[in-house]
Amino acid sequence: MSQFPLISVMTFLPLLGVVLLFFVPKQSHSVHRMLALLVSLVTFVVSIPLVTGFQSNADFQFVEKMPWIAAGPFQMNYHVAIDGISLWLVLLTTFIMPIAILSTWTAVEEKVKEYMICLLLLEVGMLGAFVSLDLFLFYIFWEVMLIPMYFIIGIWGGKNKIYAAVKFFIYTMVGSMLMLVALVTLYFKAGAGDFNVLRFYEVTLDPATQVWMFLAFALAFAIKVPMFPLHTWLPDAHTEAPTAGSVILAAVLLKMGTYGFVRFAMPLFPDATDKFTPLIATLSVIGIIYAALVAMVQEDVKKLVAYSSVAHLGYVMLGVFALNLQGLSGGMLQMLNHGVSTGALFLIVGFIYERRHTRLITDFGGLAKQMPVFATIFMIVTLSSIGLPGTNGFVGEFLVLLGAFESELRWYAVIGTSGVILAAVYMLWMFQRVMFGELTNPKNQTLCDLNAREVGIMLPLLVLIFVMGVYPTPFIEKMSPSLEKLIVHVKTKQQGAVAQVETVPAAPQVMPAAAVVPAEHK
Amino acid sequence: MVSLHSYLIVSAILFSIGTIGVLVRRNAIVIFMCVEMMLNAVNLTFIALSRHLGNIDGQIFVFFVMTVAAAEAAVGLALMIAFYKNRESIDVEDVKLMKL
Amino acid sequence: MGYELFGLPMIYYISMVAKVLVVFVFVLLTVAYATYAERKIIGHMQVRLGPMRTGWHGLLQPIADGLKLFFKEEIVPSQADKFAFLIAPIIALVPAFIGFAVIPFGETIEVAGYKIPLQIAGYYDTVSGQVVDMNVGVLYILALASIGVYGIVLAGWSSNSKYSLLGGLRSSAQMISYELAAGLAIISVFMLSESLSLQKIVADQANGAWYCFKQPLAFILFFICSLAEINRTPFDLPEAETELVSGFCTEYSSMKYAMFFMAEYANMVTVCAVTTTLFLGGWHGPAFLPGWAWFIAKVYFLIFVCMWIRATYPRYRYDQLMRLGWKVFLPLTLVNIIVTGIVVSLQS
Amino acid sequence: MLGVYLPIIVLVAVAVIFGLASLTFSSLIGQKKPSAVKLAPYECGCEPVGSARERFSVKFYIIAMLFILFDIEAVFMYPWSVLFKRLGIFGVVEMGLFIVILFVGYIYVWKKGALEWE
Amino acid sequence: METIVLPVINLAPIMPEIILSVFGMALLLVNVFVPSEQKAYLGYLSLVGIIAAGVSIVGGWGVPLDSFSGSVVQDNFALFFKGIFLLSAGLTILISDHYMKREGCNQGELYPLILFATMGMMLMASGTDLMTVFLGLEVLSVSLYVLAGFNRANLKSNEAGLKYFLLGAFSTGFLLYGMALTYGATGTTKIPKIAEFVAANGMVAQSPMFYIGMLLMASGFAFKIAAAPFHMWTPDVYEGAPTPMTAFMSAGPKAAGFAAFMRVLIVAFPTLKADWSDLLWVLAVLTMTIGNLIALNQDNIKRMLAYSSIAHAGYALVGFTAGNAEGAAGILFYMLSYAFMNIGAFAIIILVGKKGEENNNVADYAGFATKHPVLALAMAIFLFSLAGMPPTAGFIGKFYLFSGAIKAGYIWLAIIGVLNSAASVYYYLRVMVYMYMKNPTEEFDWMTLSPAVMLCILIAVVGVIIPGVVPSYLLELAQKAVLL
Repeated sequence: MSQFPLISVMTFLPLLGVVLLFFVPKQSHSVHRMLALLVSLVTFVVSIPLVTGFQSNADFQFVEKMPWIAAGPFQMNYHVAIDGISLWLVLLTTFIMPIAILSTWTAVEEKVKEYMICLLLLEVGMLGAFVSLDLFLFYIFWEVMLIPMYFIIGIWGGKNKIYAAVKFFIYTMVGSMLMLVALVTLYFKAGAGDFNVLRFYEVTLDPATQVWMFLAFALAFAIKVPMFPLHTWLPDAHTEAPTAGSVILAAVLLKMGTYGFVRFAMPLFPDATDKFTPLIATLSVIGIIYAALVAMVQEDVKKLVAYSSVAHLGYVMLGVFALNLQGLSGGMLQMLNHGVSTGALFLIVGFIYERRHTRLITDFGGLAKQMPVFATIFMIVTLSSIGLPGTNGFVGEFLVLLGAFESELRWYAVIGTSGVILAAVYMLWMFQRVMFGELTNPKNQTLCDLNAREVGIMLPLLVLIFVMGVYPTPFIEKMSPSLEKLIVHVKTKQQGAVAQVETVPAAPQVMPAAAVVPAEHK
Repeated sequence: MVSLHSYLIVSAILFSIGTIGVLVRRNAIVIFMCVEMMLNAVNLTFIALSRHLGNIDGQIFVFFVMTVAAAEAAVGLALMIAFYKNRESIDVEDVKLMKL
Repeated sequence: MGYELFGLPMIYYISMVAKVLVVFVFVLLTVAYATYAERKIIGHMQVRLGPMRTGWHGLLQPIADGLKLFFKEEIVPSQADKFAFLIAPIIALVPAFIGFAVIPFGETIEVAGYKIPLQIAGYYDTVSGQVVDMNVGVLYILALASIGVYGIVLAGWSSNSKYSLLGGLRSSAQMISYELAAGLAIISVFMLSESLSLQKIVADQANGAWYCFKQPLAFILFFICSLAEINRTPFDLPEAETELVSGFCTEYSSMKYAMFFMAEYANMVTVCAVTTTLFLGGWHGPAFLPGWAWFIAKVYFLIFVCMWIRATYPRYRYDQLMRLGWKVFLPLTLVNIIVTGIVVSLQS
Repeated sequence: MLGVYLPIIVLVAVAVIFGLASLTFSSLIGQKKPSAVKLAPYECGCEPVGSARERFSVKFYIIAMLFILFDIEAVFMYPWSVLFKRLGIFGVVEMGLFIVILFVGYIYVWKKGALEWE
Repeated sequence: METIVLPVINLAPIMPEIILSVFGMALLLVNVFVPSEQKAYLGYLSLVGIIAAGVSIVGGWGVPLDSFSGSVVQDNFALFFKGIFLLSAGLTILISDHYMKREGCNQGELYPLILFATMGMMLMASGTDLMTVFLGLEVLSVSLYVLAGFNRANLKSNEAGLKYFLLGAFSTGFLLYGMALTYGATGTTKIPKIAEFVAANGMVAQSPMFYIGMLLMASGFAFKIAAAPFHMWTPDVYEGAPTPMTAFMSAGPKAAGFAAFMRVLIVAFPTLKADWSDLLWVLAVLTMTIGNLIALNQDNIKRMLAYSSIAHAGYALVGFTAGNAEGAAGILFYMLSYAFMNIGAFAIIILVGKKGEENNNVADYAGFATKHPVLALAMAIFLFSLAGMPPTAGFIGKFYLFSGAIKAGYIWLAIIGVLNSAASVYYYLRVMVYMYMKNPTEEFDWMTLSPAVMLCILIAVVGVIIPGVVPSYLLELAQKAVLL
């Protein structure tokens, strides 16, 4: 514990920004913006040593643990650490934040101070949720995220902002409240101790209990992902949120759901995971196809992108529940990819919306002539989103489908593949309708191309799109050990449970088999 | 001698009459009188039980109940007067400024 | 006399009925002649003769008055609440008469070997060899006084006349105010007697000094408050002719009207009897006269005092009256209790 | 019990019978010539104005409330007065406190003007 | 003539009650002797009384005492609740002056009444005799009847007072009848002795009289804590009463009701836990659900908070149903934090109102955040705490309550609870929607930021946030204070 509390510093740095912002007078908008940007950049810089100092093994690193609440039967710790699973998500968060802040540099004119405070608070919540190893702490951060996001959508959103904000809040709240019940139940089942998730990993619950608790956890996460049919809040929230909100929502918040599955739902309730894998895979595939179909008929660019998110996250879920290394790492990678490319897409939508104050596809057409730089960037991002080889999207989707194909989810993978084609259809069709063709609408003829700030925002994302597409190894390398450990853990417990149910002599046979699993991948 | 049960039954009947009165009457003062009747039914119960058990606590309780009833009566009357002054009525049907 | 009913000998029942009738007739006669006496006494004090025509020195005057009232027309105002209007005089009258039940008016006498205490609500318990009376006799009297108020309020309210209503209200406000002071004043008596039983109080005074000497303040307060409570002059505001016609009984006529008057005089008798019992040693007195004679003498003396006061003092104004009750008598009674408490506990 | 209360009941009966009898008797023998004016409420010979069942001064309510409260306090003093010698000095102190508290209320009421009649 | 030997009387357990009574009476007297322009000092004086009482309870912590032959006790349970009562009374006094001045009410009697009510609550918490509990309850109730109708010129206040009085007196009848029957069945009014009797006599003691007594008592208490289906009085009374009194009623007396209810059920009827747990289960579900559902479509913010307060009683009943230490500690903690957050919210409602026109409609808050960002932030914090969002005291409280239920195996109850709590978010958010997301229709220029009210809000914010982030200390206290 004597080491530098890097994670805490990173997590709570934005809070410092919030405090500073409080003291800045209300009118000095540019100061607010600069300060927020600065803080988020510093946070990003602080988070870089996490990558450089990260040992590529399955252990939790940069651990910080100290007692927090101790009363009655409860013992909660401030326990944070990262492993391969959370590392990249943390990085993604710190990376996206400055971009998000920049994205609404000029779009948000009112209540800039409050806006920046909300963004920074949101960052605290997200980072905290990713690094928490104490379930209670995780829950707190999980809920804390809700509040600033609610305000971001509700105050700075579009026409229908209130409906969207409330819907977002209540959906998430219902899920998370049930998770809380399950969490406490789990705590009492586990016996005296603390809320350390690693401790809960070791608890063996009877399958019936697992089913209920898994359902409660899964509901919370599935709403966040969002999985079909719980996704209805997402298009509303995305459409109404300001660009930065959409970007963060797509890039980070949705990952919270999938991350939850990987970190909590699956390892905690392995038997239930086993039991529900077909259901979740079915829902994921339905999500992929359904969202793609719905996206195809959208009039609104932003809504289209929102539905594409639903489809993308379907892949992630499919990969995660394939429960093998390819699938999982594909899923994890796809999370990052989705963060980058969908984030970028939302930024792009934001750019044209700022110029034209409309997002209807029919209002555009032929923009490519007027805005060549924009068109190029848009093209690259679209291709990345479709998953063209050479871009990041490809690697993720490929691994996911590969993993799913190798697992028992083969047929789901087959159907899911069709989603790739559909994605190409609706994305490209949209791109074509917006960028090519006749420049008919007179309003579009005066549009100016991206300015330096906007290009500057997009550049890092474009770089990442290619880097991750061409050389994903460092990403996968760092996460693999943790994922392997996870797979072993889940599978062992699943089989252990089976062994317990079956005859006793079967147990010794299972143990070496479990030990072999990581060896295969080495 | 009159048995404990008779007392209890009488007080239960009184209590019920009071309760029903509160529920069906409309005049605030009558309602309050019904409440007082309930309290007195309770007092009767206490006295009867106290006598039956040979334990003085019940009688002491009655003292307090009476005191409290008096205080309630004073406050209640004051409230009713205040209400009447503003509204020219003490019908509880008129206590309806704040309905859903 | 060997028969028993509910555990009591027959002679108990016979003596009880006898006592009830004797006392009732006695009170009735006293009431009747108190009216006569009042007119006569005040008349003489004001250097006139008072009633002289009916009988020798007008001795038959009360009977003539009574007969006259019997023959008067009964008027029930058209807007009156008939039932309440009718019941009000009875409610006023009955408590006035039954207060006497707990007052011991003489020593225990012996008839055919059975001891009979001269107190209606009392009997001689052969097992314990003691006179048993109501152990909360004073509370009984206070309770009756409270019931009497209802008669007056009802009379005032049911008549549907403004004078009646105001008279009734004033009268009840006055009565309850002074009832309070009276009730508090006698607490110091109980502190000495350690009992609420009137037998016990009388016995206690026989052994020591009368309470009017031990508790002069309480005595004076109680007597004055009692006068006010029964609307005697100088506190007869409710019937103040100059202000409210006849107060609560403005609309009453005939026997109903008479009953309010009877109630008032009966109350006076009761009050004087209670004062006698509580402060003047009850029926005790030097042995040359029997106890009941002493009792009657003391009561009649107090009744005379009442009339004397009426002849002497002017009537109070209503605000003065209420102020006197609440601002003077009430704190005085409380102070008296505390002082008595301190003195008594210092003595022991 | 019975020995004490039975006579009271008898006395009540006698008093009630006396009252009812004289009422009945007088209403039987008294003359009856009612007229509208005779049955109207008395108002010094003028035509009665309005109903008598109207509001009257709030003072009366206040007196009634004060009576209830002080009377109930008196209720506590009665049992005490019977026992106070046996309670010793403690009893006096207790009742002294009680009366002091009563006095606080009393002074409050006084200063608030509830005892004034104008 | 034998001398009566009196039990030794130790005044220490009722020291705070004595202090409050003395201050209350002193204030009454001071009130009639000082001219009306100096009456503001009464408020400060009453605060001194509250603080003095607060000081007197500190020393008693962890020192169990009883007095008056076991009629009152000083235990941690009582002391914790006393702290809550003093706190809510103190905060209420802080917000009263501003409101009463604005509405033109005579404040003279206000402070003594608050002190007396607080004294009654304390007696309820520390009473271990049904008589003491009853007396405390009535001292409280009678004061509250007056306080609810305190604004005499205001029709709504009249109605609130009258309604509260009639229904309150009615419920007292039930409570008393229950006490009488319990007394009859067990032969004592002392709460621990009732338990002893039941333990000694087993099933023999559990006559119908006994059960009916318990049931009637429970319904009487349920009325006082505004648990459905005995909640009907709450919305009207809360809406009509002067706002500071509404704040007070929702915080202090409710906690007092719980204190007495808990002591009676937990101490007197431990053997019947299965029975009353079932009863409370139903009560809790009804209370939460009805409170929340009706709150959903309230436009008047006071009324909305009234229904929400019903719902909150329901959450507390969840912890009570659990009947274990966590649940009980949860109630204690929750009542404390509820006092902070609710009075805080009402303080802001008071600031927003103006004379005669209280601006209680949710729509009146449109754009409030634009005009008064700090106050709006405070309001948001209170509302989030009421909704049970971390990191606020409201969340920790709810967490404890529901944890208690889960530990006791009432998982469904906890689930109904959390779902309710999720539903409740809707109407709290509604206020925030108006504050933050609508354009201002008013200038809010009539608002005067009275320092006392601001102080109250500040204390409330601190009281909501600090226990929400570092709740250990308070939870520890609550744990030590439970009766189980």
